[in-house]
Amino acid sequence: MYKNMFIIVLLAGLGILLGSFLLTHHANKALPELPAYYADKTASEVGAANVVTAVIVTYRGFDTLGEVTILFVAASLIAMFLKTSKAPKDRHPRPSSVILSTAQKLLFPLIVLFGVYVFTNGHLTPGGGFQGGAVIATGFLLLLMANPQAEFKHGLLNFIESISGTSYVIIGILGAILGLGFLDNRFMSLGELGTLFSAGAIPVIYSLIGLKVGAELSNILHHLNEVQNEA
Amino acid sequence: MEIRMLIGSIVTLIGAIFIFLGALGIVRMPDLYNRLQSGTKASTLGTILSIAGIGIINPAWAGKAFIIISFVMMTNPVSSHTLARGAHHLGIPLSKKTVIDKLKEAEANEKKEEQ
Amino acid sequence: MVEIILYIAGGLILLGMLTALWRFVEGPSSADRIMAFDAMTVTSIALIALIAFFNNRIIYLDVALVYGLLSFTGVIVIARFLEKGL
Amino acid sequence: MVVIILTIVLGLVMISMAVTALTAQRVRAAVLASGIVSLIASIIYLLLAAPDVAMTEAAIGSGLTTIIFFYVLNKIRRSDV
Repeated sequence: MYKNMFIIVLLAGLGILLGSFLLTHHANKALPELPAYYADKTASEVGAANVVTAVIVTYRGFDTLGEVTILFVAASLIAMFLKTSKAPKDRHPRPSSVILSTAQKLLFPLIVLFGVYVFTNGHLTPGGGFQGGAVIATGFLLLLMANPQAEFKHGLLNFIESISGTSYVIIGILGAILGLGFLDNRFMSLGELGTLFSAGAIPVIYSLIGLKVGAELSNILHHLNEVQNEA
Repeated sequence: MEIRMLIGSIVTLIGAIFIFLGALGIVRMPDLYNRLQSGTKASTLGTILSIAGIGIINPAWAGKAFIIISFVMMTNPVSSHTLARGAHHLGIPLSKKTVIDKLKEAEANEKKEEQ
Repeated sequence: MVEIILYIAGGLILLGMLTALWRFVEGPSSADRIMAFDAMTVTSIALIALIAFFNNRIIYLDVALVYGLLSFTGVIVIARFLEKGL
Repeated sequence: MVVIILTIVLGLVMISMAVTALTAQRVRAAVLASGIVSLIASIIYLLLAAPDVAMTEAAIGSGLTTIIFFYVLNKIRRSDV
């Protein structure tokens, strides 16, 4: 009883607070100080047409490094936990139909190509490394759907993942040595605003992140696929 | 100029009507397989026409619109085929008015050949 | 004139999405729900294209591109889950 | 005005789908409902002029999360799945 009364009073108070906020709120059209700085200076300082990409990769580059590390730790933990369980190898999933396997042959290169487009054009259009990596992983998922017992080359995936992760950090250190600070993109030429080869090191960094995320997510999907039991 | 934009908007409107009719079919049809029929065919055609209309209105967007159309045409039939096959294997009943079930016959034939 | 026709089209598309949602809530089996989900995703591609037109930004079409290429894998996974082929 | 109406309709659908995801009897229906929440969230992000976030939501929230959920559901195969 008292608990319900408490909840009702709490909700009413919250409603009055939010309602008074909504009634007295006036939209402020002018940008605050920090977003105004980003909107004005991105094109001249970093050379990227997409402001969000410039913020993610350059101004807040350290944050992105942390995100990549989190994903790496998650992938490693999943691999560790799923490797220890002795899964029965002789499972018999229902084979896929002819239409699905034909469509997989047709669509797999297209999906991987689209993923590459997403992460190489990250500084021009929406998208970037994480989205492109997820698209590539979806392509590998389609491969697993058409043939559930397909085997990826784990060595190759791990190689791509570790090489791209290491090069990402090396490029960051190069920025610290040749440019102004860690993950600075201006040690390569900025180029012309709006073209593919512009914005210094941003396309390179985003390509590396895309390859790393794609390899990690594909590895996770393959590990999940390996431990499926026969129902 | 004006004529082209008018044509494009009418194409988009036809596509939207197809989408709405497809959604109506999803609600009204008697069993799952008929619903899949209307839900996939009509929705795919409606989406294709809508995006083609946008591409006609804005010729600079025609390239990207064409890519989206080709993707939708390639992917959507595959997913609905797989869903229909899975539902048939799951044993979801057909409506009482259905007269022919080729997939059942084919599976029975396969079983006979295995034995 | 053109904008009025496109507003009507957008309203019809939104109505179609809501109608498909009714099947999602009602749907007797899981396959019905998945089909409604698929129809809503495909319909949302058209809605995204209209939003891109009204905002006059071509880059919004990239989101529609992602939906056009990726929405079907989810449906395939769930269908394979239903037919025990995962 | 149109944007406000569209946002309100989509937001109501989103809230009702979130409640469905919480109260659904079977886990599959809950996962699919959360997929619809992601789908509508991405449209609303697009209405708020944030295509980057919308793309992330489309690729990860609506695509990969649902897929990984179903892989795990296939692994457990309890009775109420």
